[in-house]
Amino acid sequence: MTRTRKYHLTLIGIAALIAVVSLVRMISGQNDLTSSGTFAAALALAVPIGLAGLGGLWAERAGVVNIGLEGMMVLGTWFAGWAGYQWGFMAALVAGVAAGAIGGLIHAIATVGFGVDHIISGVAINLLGPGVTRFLSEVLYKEGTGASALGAGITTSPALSTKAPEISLPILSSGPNLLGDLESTHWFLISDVAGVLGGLTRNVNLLAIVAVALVPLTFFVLWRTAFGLRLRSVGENPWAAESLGVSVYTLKYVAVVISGAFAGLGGTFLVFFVSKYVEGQTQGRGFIGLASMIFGNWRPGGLAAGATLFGYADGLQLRSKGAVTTIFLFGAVLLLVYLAVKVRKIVRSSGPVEIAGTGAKEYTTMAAAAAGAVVLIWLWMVIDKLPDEFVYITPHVLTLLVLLAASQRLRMPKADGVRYRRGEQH
Amino acid sequence: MPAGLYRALLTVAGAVVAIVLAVAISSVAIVVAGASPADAFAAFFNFGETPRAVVNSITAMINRAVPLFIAGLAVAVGFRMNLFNIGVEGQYRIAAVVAAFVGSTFVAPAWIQIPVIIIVAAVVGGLWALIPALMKVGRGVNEVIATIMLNYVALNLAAFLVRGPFMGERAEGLLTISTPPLPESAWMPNLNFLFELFGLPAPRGGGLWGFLVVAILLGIGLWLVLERTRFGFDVKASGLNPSAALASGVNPKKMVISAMVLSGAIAGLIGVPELLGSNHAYNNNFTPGLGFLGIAVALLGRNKPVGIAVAALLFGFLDRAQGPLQFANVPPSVIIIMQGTIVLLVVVSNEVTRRMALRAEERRAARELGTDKPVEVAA
Amino acid sequence: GGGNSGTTNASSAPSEAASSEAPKGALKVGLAFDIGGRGDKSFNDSAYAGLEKAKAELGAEIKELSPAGDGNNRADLLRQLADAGYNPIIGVGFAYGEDIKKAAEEYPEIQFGIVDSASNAKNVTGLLFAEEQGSYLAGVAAALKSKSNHVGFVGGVENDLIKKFEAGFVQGVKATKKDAKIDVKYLTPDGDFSGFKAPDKGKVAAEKMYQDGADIVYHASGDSGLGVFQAAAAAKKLAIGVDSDQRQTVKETDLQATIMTSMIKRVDVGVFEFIKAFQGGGQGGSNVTYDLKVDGVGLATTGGDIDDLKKELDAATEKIVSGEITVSAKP
Amino acid sequence: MSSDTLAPATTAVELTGITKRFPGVVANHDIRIAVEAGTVHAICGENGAGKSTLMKILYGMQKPDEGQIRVNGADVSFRSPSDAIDVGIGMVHQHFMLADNLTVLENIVLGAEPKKAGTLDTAAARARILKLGEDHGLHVDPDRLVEELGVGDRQRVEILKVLYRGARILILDEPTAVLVPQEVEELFDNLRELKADGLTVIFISHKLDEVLSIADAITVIRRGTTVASLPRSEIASARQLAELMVGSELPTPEIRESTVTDRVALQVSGLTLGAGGYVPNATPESLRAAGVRLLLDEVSFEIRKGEILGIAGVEGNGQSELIEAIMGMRQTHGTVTLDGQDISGWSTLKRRESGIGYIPEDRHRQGLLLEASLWENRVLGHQTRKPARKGIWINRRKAKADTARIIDQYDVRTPGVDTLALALSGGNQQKLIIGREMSGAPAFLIAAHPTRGVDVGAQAAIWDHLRHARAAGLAVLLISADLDELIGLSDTLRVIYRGSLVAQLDPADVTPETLGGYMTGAIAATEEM
Ligand SMILES: Nc1ncnc2c1ncn2[C@@H]1O[C@H](COP(=O)(O)OP(=O)(O)OP(=O)(O)O)[C@@H](O)[C@H]1O
Ligand SMILES: Nc1ncnc2c1ncn2[C@@H]1O[C@H](COP(=O)(O)OP(=O)(O)OP(=O)(O)O)[C@@H](O)[C@H]1O
Ligand SMILES: [Mg+2]
Ligand SMILES: [Mg+2]
Repeated sequence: MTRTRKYHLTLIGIAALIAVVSLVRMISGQNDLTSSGTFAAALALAVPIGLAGLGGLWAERAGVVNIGLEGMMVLGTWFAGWAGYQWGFMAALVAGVAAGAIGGLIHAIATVGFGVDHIISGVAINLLGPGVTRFLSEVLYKEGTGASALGAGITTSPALSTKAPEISLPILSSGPNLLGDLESTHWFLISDVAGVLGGLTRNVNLLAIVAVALVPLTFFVLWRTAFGLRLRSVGENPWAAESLGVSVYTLKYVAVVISGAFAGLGGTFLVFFVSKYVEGQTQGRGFIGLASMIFGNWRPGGLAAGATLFGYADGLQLRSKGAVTTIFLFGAVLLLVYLAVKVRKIVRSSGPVEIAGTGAKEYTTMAAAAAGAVVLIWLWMVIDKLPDEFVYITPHVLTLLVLLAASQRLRMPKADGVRYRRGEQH
Repeated sequence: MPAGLYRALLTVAGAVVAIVLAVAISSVAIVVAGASPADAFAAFFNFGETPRAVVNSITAMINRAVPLFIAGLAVAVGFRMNLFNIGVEGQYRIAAVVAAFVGSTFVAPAWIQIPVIIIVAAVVGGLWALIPALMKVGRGVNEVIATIMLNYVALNLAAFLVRGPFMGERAEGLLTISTPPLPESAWMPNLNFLFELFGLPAPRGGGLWGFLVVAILLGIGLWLVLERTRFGFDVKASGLNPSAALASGVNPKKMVISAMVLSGAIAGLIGVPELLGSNHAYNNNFTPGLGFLGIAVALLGRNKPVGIAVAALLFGFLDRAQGPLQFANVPPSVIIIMQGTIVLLVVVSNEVTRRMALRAEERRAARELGTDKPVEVAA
Repeated sequence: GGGNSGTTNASSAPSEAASSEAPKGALKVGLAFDIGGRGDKSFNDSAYAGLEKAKAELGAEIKELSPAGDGNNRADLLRQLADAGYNPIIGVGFAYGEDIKKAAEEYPEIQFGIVDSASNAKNVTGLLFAEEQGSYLAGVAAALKSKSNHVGFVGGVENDLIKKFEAGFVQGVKATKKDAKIDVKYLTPDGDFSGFKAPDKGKVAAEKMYQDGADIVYHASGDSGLGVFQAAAAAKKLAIGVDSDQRQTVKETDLQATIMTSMIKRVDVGVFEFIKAFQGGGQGGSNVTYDLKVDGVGLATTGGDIDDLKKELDAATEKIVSGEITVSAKP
Repeated sequence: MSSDTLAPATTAVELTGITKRFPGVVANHDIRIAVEAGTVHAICGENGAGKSTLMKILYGMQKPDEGQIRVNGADVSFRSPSDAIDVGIGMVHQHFMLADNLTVLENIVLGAEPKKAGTLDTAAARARILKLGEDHGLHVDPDRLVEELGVGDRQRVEILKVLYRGARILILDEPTAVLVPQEVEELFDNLRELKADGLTVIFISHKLDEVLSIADAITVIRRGTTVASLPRSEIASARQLAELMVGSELPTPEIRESTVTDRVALQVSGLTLGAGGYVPNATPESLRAAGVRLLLDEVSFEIRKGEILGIAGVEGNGQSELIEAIMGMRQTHGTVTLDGQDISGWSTLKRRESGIGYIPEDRHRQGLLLEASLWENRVLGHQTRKPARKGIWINRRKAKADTARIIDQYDVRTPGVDTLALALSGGNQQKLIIGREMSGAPAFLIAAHPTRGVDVGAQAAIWDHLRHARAAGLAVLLISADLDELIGLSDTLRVIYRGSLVAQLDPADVTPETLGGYMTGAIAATEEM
C-alpha cells in the first residue's frame, strides 16, 4: 500500500540523486564526489552523528529534550578509551555505552525525577562531561602511572589493546575488488554507484555496521512494538498514557538512559576510529546529532539522511576542496530540475483556476529558481578556490539550506520538553 | 510572612543547600585526586599574600564575571519567552571582530568613539541574531538548530575576517593575528580608583574594566524592560502561554524577532569589555566559550538580572581559583566539576523550592477563602 | 618573507649569558602551559622537561600552571605567578604573546620568557624556534624517500605558526625534487583549536592523500597527528611526526613503524637555557632563536629509517647554517 | 464507617469514608457511595465539589488519605490506574486523554496491546476495535490520526478505550460537555445498551436534565461530602436536584425585554477560508472549483448594539476559525467591519484597542497566564490601554487597583490581586476573565462558552453580567455548546454547519431539539438572508 510506495519513492529519489551527482562529477571532473574514499569517510563521520541523533530521538520521543548528548558522548569516549586500553575493544564498548547511559541517568533524574527544565540540565551535563573526564585524566593518566608508560597523557588514553574487526564484502570489495575496478573507470553512473557501494562495504568497522543496523532497529522498536508505542505515547501525551496504566516515569527513565547509551556508543565509535581516547575528539557532534534529528523530523530514516548529508559534506570538505565548490553546480542542477518539473506541470494542466489561484506566487518562485541557477553556475565557474573558512562550513550551511527548504513540515512530539508530574495537569 | 519574601528566602536556602552539596561532591573528587579538600577550599579563598595580589585577584574575578553577566543577560532574554538562543557564542564573536575593526578605523574623541564601538557591536550582534529569527518566523526553522549551525558559520567568518580584510599589522615575530589596535581614544577608562578608595593599591595593567559600569546599567535597564514595560510584559506572556499572548494581541512573529534581536544585541556586547578594557583588538585568541557559559549563568540566575549577576560572580569566583588550586596541587578540573554540579543542583533545588512556593501560595489562597460561606446563587 | 631574520644575531645569547655570574638567592621559576597542559606528551611536556632540568641542575624552585580548557585565564596565571614571587616566568606558546607583553609592563622587575613568540618588551625574552628549518629537513627527507614523488602535509589549525611548518616542508621538498607533488590540508581555521584534537579528521585528510598517491605525510597537528599515523599504517605508507620524537612517545608498534622521522623542536632546551641565562643575570628585550645551528630543531633518527639520508641531510643542514639557503617562514 | 457488611452482592462499587486532602483543601470528606451493578449512577455537584477527585481515587490515579474502596464486594487498594483496570474499571476523563499524533488504534490499545512475536499485532487490534464499534454503535476509523477527529469521534474513542480493556465498570466524567443533543442521545443509547449487557456506569454531568434522563440513582456531593444519595424515582425535577446541589434556587438565562438598537456594531461579510490555509488572490469560487474543503464558507452577519447573536453548532464546524478571523488571529477572505470601519487588515492588537473583547473558549490555553498574578492577568490584552499602560511602561498601581475593582464587582473569590491565577478555581478564573474583557467599555464582545465547566451559581452571575452589558449597548457574539444558554440569552440565533451559516432562528420559539437538528444537518438548511 502506501508504505511500499513511499519505499519505492525513496529508492527512486536516491537513484535520481546519484544520477545528478554523477552528472555533476562528469561536468566538473571531480571524481571525489562519488569516490569510495569519500563515502568511506562519509560513513565514518556520519556514524557518531547518527548515533547521537538516535540518542536524541529516543529521548525526545519520550518527551525529554536532550541537549546534553555532547556531554554524554564525551563520557563515552573517555571510558571507552580507559577500558579499551586495559581489556580490549569489547570492554571499551561496554564501558563507553555504560558511561553514556550514566550521563543519561543523571539527565533523567534531574528532568524526570525533579522536573528540572530539560535544556538547563543538558547544559549542566555538557559542562560536567568534559570536566569529569579531564579530572579523571589528571588523576589516572598523570606521569608515573602505568597508563602513562603505555602512552597515555593528559589528553589521550593509551591505545586500545585490541581493535574492533573491520569487515569487507568478499570479491566485490576485497580480494578481486570488483567495485574498486569499476570505480576507477570513471564511467557515468556505473562508477559512481561502484564508488558509493565500495566505500560502504570495504574495511567497515564492526561498530559502524552495528550503528547502521540500529537505525531500522530503532524504527522497529519504536513503531512496531508495544514498548515503542508506550514510549511514544509518553512523548505525545503523558497524562493519557498515565491514565491507561502506562508507567510514564519508568519509560522516560528508560528512554533517556538509552539515549545516553546511544551517545556513549557514538563516543565509543570515535574512539574505535582512531583506536584511543583523545580529549575534545567529539568536536560538537552531540549538537550536530541533535540537529540531524530535527532535520530528520524526529524519525530514524530522516535522521540517518541528515547525518549522512553532514558526514558526506564534512568528508568531502576534508578530502577535496575542489569537490566542495561543485556544490554550486549541484545546486544549479537541482534548481534546473525543479524548473523543468514546474514548467511541465504548468504546460500539462492548464486549468484556469489553478493559474488564477496560485499563479503569481508560482511564477515568482520559478523566476527566483532560474536566477538562482544562473548565479550558482556563475559562482562555480568563477570561484575555483574558496577561502578555506568557507570550505569548513559547507556542512553547516548545507544543513541550514535544507532546513530552509523543508522545515515547515517538521512535527515534533507534542509533549517534547514538557515537565511532567504525575497527577498534575493544568 | 509576605509571599514574596517567603519565596525569596526559600530560593536562597535552596541555593545554599545546593552549593553545600556541590562542595561535598567536589571534596570527594579532591580526595580521589590525592589532595586535601581543606587546602582546596582554602585556595578558593586565598586571594594572595600582598595587597596587590588581592587586588589583582578581585579584578580577575570581576573581569571574568562581567562578560559572563552580559552573556547571561543575552541568553535570558530569549529564555524568558522560551526562545532558545544557543547562538550567543557566534553572535559575540562576529560582533567583536567587526566592532574592533570599526573602532580601529574610525577615530574620534573618546566620548564619541567608545559609544560608537558599543553600538556597532550591539547592532552586529543583533543583525546576526536576526538571521535565525527570520528563519524561524519565515520558514519555521527551529531556532536551536539554526543557531547551533550559525555558531560554526560565525566562528569561521570571524576567523576569515581577522585573517583577511580586517587584519592589522603585527609586530615582527608575533604569531597572533589580530585586527588593527584600537587608538587610545577607544580605551575605556578603568575603575581602579575604587580600590584606591579603600586604600588598596591599584591592580596593574588594564585593571578593573570600566565596562563594569555599562554592564550594571545594562542589567538595570534590562530589568526595567523585562519587569516594568509593555514589551517586557509581552515577553513574559509569550513565555508563560504563547496562545494566550496571541489572543491578547501580542504578535508572535514580532516578538520572536524583537526578542531574538535584543538577545543578539546584548550578546554583541559580550566581547566589548575585553576589547575596550584590555585587548584593544580582536585576535585569534579572543576568549571563547562565553556564549555557552552564558546559558549556564542565565539558567542558574533564573533568567533574572540579579540572579544572573550572582551566578556570574560565582562563576568568576570559581574560575579565578584555577591558579591557586594548582598552587595547592589540586587538579584545576575540579572547578569545572564544581560548576557543573552547582548548576545541576541549584536548578534542582530551584525546582523544588518553586514547587514549595506554589504549594504555599495555593494553600494560602485556600486558607483565606476557607471562611467563605457556601456559594450563593446571584440573582 | 624574512621570518627568520632574527636567527643569526641572537642565537649566541644563551652561551653568552651562561658565562655571567649567577645571582644569589632562591631561584623561583614559574611556567604557564599552553592549552592541553602538562602531560600532553608533546609541546608542553617538552617545556616541562626543561623546567625539571633547571630544578635538577640549577636548584630552581619550580611551579607550573595549566590554563583553563579554553585558555581564557592565561593573563591571570601570569599575574598569579608574579604575585607569588616567581621570577623568571615563562609562557609556553605564542598565544601568550599579548598577555606576556602586558604582564611584562605590569611587572617590570620580573623577567619573562615566551616560547614561539618574539620579545615584545624590555624584560621579555622571545624563545623562537626555526620550525621552518627543521621542516625543511623533513621535506628533504620526504622527497628523497618518496617513491611516488608525491607527499603531503596536514596542519592542525590554519595559523601562522603551523604555516611555518608547511612553508619549510614545501621548500625542502621542492629543493630536492622540483616536480614533486605536495598536498596540503588544514583541519580547522585559525582560532578554532579543535583542529589539534581531531584525530578522525586527520585520518580522513591523510587517507585522501595516500589514496591519491602520496607515500609520506608530514603532520603538524598535535593530537590529530594520531589519525595521520593510522592512515599511514592502514595504507602501509610513511608519516613524519612533529615536536617531540613521536616514534618514542607513540607506543603502538604498528604506528611507530610508520613514523619515518619526527621534526623535533627542543622547547626543553629553550626553556632550560633561558632559566640558566636568567640565573647568569641575562636580561630580556631580545629574541633567542633555536635553529639548526644550535640544534634547537632537527630530525629524530629513532628507528633508523633516515640513517641512509644522513649525507644529504647533513649537507642541507650545512647550507642552512651557513646561510647559503634561507628558509622562508611563510608559504 | 461501620455500616453495611450486609450490602447486597450486586453492589459493584462501594466507597466508604473516603477522605482526600490537598494542601489547604479537603477535596473529599468522608464520602460514601454504593453503586448497584448494572445501573447508571449519576454524581452531581457544583464545580470543585470533589467529583473528579473521587473518581480519580476510584481509578487509582490518586490515593485516598482515608477510606475504603470495594469493588464487586472485595476490598481493593489501587497504586496506579493499571490496578483499577485490572479489576475492570475504566474511566473517561473530564478532559480528553488522547495523543493527537497517534492513530485511533494506537490510542485505544495503548497499555493493553495485543502482541504477536514481540510486535504489536495491529491486525488483531483493528478487528477487535471494529467489532466493538459494531456491537456498541461506536463507529470510528482505527487508522486515522486522532488530531483529525472532531469532538464526537474523540468521545467515542475514549469510550472504546475503556471497552477495549473489557471494563465492567465505566466512569464517565462530564462526557457530554462537548456534545450536541443528538450526540448525547446517541451516547445515552450506547449507555443503555451497555447497562443491558450488565455493565455499571458512573456518570458525572452538570446538565441536570441529562442526569435525570439517564440515571437510575443519583448521588449529590457538596463541598466534598455526600449530601444525598437517592434513586431516580425520588427526584421530581431538575430544579429539585439543583437545590440539593447548591442549597438554593436554580437560575435561568432568560431575557425578558429586548435592548436591540438599529445601529450596527459589527458586520462580517463573505468570510471564507480553505482547509489548506489562506491562499492569496483566491476567491470562494476559485477555491470551490479547485475542490478545497471550506472551513468558512462565505459567512456573513451583522450584530447591532445591544444585541446578542448566538451561534449554535457542533464543535469543529468553523466556530473557532470564525472567532479567530474576527480577532485577526487568522487571515481569511472577506471583510469585517466594526462601527462602519473596515478592520479586515488590522492586527489583533488594534482590534482589541478599538473595542473588541474576547472571552476565549479555553481559558487555560487562551485566556490566562496561570503562573502570573491576577493583576498581570488583568493586564493581558490591555497592555496598550489605560489603566494598564503608562507610555512604554505598565502602570502597576492602576492595574492592581482595577483588578481589585473586578474582584469586587465580579465576586472573584481570591485572597488578593497578587495571588497567582492557578490558585483560583475554574469558575473564579472565568469571572476574572469576564471582568477583564468587560472593562474598558468594549463595543463588541466575543463570548465563547462563557460558562463552560462553571457551576450554576457562577453561571448565573456571568449571565447577569452579560445581560447588563447588553442593556448598556454592547454587541455580543455568543458561541456556546449549552443550548439552553444560547436560547435563553440570544436575541438572534444562527446555526453554523460545515463552515456556513445555515439557519436563522428566533430564540423565542425554538426548542433545543430543533436547534440540534439544524446543527447536525438533520434538518435541511433554510437560509433566508
Ligand atoms: N491535584 C490537586 N491538588 C490540589 N488540589 C486539588 C487537586 N485536585 C483537586 N483539588 C482540589 O479539590 C477540589 C475538588 O476538585 P474536583 O476536580 O474533584 O472537583 P469537581 O467536582 O470535579 O469539579 P468540576 O465540576 O469543576 O469538575 C478542587 O476544588 C481543588 O481545590
Ligand atoms: N492537578 C492539580 N494540581 C494542583 N492543583 C490543582 C490541580 N487540579 C486542580 N487544582 C486546584 O484546584 C483548583 C481548581 O479546581 P478545579 O479544577 O476543580 O476547578 P474547576 O472549576 O473544575 O475548573 P476547570 O473546569 O477549569 O477544571 C485550583 O485551586 C487549582 O490550583
Ligand atoms: Mg475540574
Ligand atoms: Mg471534575
